[in-house]
Amino acid sequence: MLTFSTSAIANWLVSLLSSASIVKQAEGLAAYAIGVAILIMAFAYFLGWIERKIIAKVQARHGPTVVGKYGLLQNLADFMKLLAKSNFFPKSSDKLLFAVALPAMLALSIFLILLLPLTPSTGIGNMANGLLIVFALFAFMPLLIFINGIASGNKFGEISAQRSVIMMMSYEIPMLIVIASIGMLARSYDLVNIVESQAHIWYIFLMPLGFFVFFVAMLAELERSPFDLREADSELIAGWLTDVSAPYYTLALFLDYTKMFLGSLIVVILFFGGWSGYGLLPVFWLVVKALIFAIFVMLLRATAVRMKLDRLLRLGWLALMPLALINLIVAYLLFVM
Amino acid sequence: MTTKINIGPIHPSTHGVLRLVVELDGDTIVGVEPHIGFLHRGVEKLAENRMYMQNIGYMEKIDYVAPMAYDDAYVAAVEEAMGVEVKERAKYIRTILLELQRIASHLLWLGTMANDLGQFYTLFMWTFRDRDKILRLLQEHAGARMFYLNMRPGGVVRDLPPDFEENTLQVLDYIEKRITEYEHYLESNQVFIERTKGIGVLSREMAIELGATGPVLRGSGVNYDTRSNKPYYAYSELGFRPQVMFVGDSFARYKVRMLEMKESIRIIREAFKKIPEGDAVGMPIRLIMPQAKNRIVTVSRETPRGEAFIYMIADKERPYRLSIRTPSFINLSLIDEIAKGSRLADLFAILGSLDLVMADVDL
Amino acid sequence: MLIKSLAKTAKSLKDPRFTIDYPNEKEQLSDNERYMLRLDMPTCISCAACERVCPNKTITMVDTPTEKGVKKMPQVGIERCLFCGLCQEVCPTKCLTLTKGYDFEAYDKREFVKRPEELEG
Amino acid sequence: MKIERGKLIETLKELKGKGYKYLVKIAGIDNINSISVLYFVRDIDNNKEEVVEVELDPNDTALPSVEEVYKAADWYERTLYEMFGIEIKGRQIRRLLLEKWNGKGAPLRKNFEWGAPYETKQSKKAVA
Repeated sequence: MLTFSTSAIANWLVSLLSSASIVKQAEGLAAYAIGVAILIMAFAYFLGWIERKIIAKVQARHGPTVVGKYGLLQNLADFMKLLAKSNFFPKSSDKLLFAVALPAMLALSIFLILLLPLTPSTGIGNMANGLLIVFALFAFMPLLIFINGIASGNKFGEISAQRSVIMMMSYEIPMLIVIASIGMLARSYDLVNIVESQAHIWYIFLMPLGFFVFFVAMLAELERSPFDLREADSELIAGWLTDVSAPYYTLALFLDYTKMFLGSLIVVILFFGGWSGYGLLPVFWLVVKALIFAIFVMLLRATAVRMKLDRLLRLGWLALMPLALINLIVAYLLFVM
Repeated sequence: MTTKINIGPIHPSTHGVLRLVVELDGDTIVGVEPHIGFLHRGVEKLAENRMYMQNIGYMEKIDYVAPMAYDDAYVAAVEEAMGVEVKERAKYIRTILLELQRIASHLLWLGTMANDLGQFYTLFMWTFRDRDKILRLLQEHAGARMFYLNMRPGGVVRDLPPDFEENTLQVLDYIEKRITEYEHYLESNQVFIERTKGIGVLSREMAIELGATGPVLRGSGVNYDTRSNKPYYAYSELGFRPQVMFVGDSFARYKVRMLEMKESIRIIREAFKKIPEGDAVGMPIRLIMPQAKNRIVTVSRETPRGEAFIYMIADKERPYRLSIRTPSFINLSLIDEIAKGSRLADLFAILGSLDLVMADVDL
Repeated sequence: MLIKSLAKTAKSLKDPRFTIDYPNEKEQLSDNERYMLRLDMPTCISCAACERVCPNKTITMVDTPTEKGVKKMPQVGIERCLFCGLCQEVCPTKCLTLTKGYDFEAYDKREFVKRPEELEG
Repeated sequence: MKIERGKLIETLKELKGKGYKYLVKIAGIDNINSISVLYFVRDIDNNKEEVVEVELDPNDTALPSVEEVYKAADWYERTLYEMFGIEIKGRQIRRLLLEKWNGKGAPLRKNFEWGAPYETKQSKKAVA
């Protein structure tokens, strides 16, 4: 089912891409993909290091110090150690799905980053319905977590999978309403247009309510505290990752930071004016903004107490939903009419 | 249809080797069955085979978060068996040290409770840092970080170091500031309030019926504290007031411990004002193969986790029978009663609020 | 709201670190610390008081060649030691003491059984 | 207060009616010729304590369960059962501390034989 849906989407995308105008040559595409891959790897790696250091600093600790200068190579050492271990699937797991779900998630998030416009002229996502496609694909993430959790054949994984779906119900719809209001303001679903329409004023100043709703939903999507219910380490051990063995766990860690990069990129593109900034390369501004956002999320992780599932559902339907609607109506009345 | 899940013995928030078999109906807990004994060392039997002073090292290991409390409880039992009076200055010193130990233990609990609620170790590290300052003071006096062995029948192993008072008062000022800060930190967090208020309610009647002790009992509105009901050492002179909350939920238990820390700080300050001069050093080791005066001894002491009750039958060289009632043991047996009907995520808030030490449970 | 706590977290970024960089820095210890045992062989009178008082049967008296012939001296199995310091208190000549040296390690468990000669100095 | 085995429940009920609502501990003691079981009960409001002692023959150690009077007795009775081998009548009892223990006898009785060290899989391998 999984392979079917991804291939269907791929076909759809290819047909979309053929109509896209910017990237025509396959060579350019490959070069771009490699560049973005390096960016993702570097960002994910340093984000891991930064998170360790920042949380250590908040907690009055040192963090990694031994491997490399300032412990810069500590993550590399950890990756090496984890990769050196054997990979196995538990007896009770559905081996095929369990083997596929996590790499699929990683592939999906990398693909989503490729879709985003990192500078005005690059990006495959320079197409009429870029925003919708990104979020249509993004909605597969909780589903893949669900598949992984169920396939692991572990009760904690199962609970985590259930939570994943319930959480999705609570935040997905308010998030889509906010996206609709963004599309309304920019009068386009093209990501490049959205960024360019923020040249004078960022959307966060036009729609603070919408940003709040989107931010909460994004935290839930990224499994960041206080909405890390799926991975809840003090409750479910590691949730859907409980039965994952070491090499796959490296994937999961990498996925965590890739998703973080993806999430901060989306937030920056939609609310903080994307690559707009003075001097320097556009990509630089984009990455710096994403980094600041990521550090904020890390501080939040060090602070927040995990929310309960029923509370999150109530928050989603009784707070985020009305807020998103109010935001839509206010934005329409103030800026569109 | 219900499912059973196994929480522990290896799990991030059971604080040791506790296994809970939780029966779930959806996300609601139907029943919790604790399985304990992974850390059972047979302290009672060990004690029967060792001489009085040899036991003291084992007693400390009953509760490794507040070792001095058991150190003291056991030595008090030996004292009563021998008919030895505690020296006046030693009484004050013991009060000060025990209250410092209580603050240290409660600080550790505060961090782990925040951790159980899903905070990423931040408060844990902060309270650890503050606890370390207290351990530093105790280390200065006793010569070890955790297992002090500083109680001797009739007194303590050595008098307080010369700059102890000054240092302690400094640390207390620091900690008082910090505790208030942490209180604001947690209570300004809406999610923390939601996750503790009204969760795991234990009514007054049930608390008495099920034999809860310590902050759990006081959180349910029972005004019973060994320090005030059966005063020992200098507590009655220092005007100790037990801290009671009346709601009986996780938040009340949290609040009781926070108030207790403040009360402890007050008591220590008071004790430094009233501490008499004189000798505080207890008997040296080799004198203590006692000529038992009282054969049967019962001692109650308020450890940070609740009331430790020691029943000892003294023999010539070694205890004939040493029976210890540990507070965590009975507080853990409440879990089924408290957790029934709440959500799975609440179970950890409740476990955190009970302040369990598994070594204390298994004895 | 959460903002207050978040501000506190951000403020704590400037708090000094309390952990120490262990092998490079070491803790300051007071004089009555109880760690590694030390035996002063010339003053030991082989009374075996330490052996009797040891709660864990960590100390055993073994034959040791000294200048005045073979004598019984305490051998300590550090791996089972509680560091309770009872032996130190009970020693009549104060030849067995607990020192401040808290970092000792070995690759083999058997290396932790210290002969009287190893305990000296 | 020393009482007969048969009057245990009755006495405890009476005490509970008087206000001794809090069970502190049930402790067993092996006096070699007899085994006594002590019930420490407490009146929390008036700060009073009472001890009820039941003396048993070492070969006939059945006791009625007091769980119906004090709910807190549950875990104490279970430890009593496995540490002193005292049978508790009137309730299903399961081991608590030493769940998977295949030794013989009751550990806290004075005539308990320590026997050979408990064999684990590893120790068997090490021997072989």
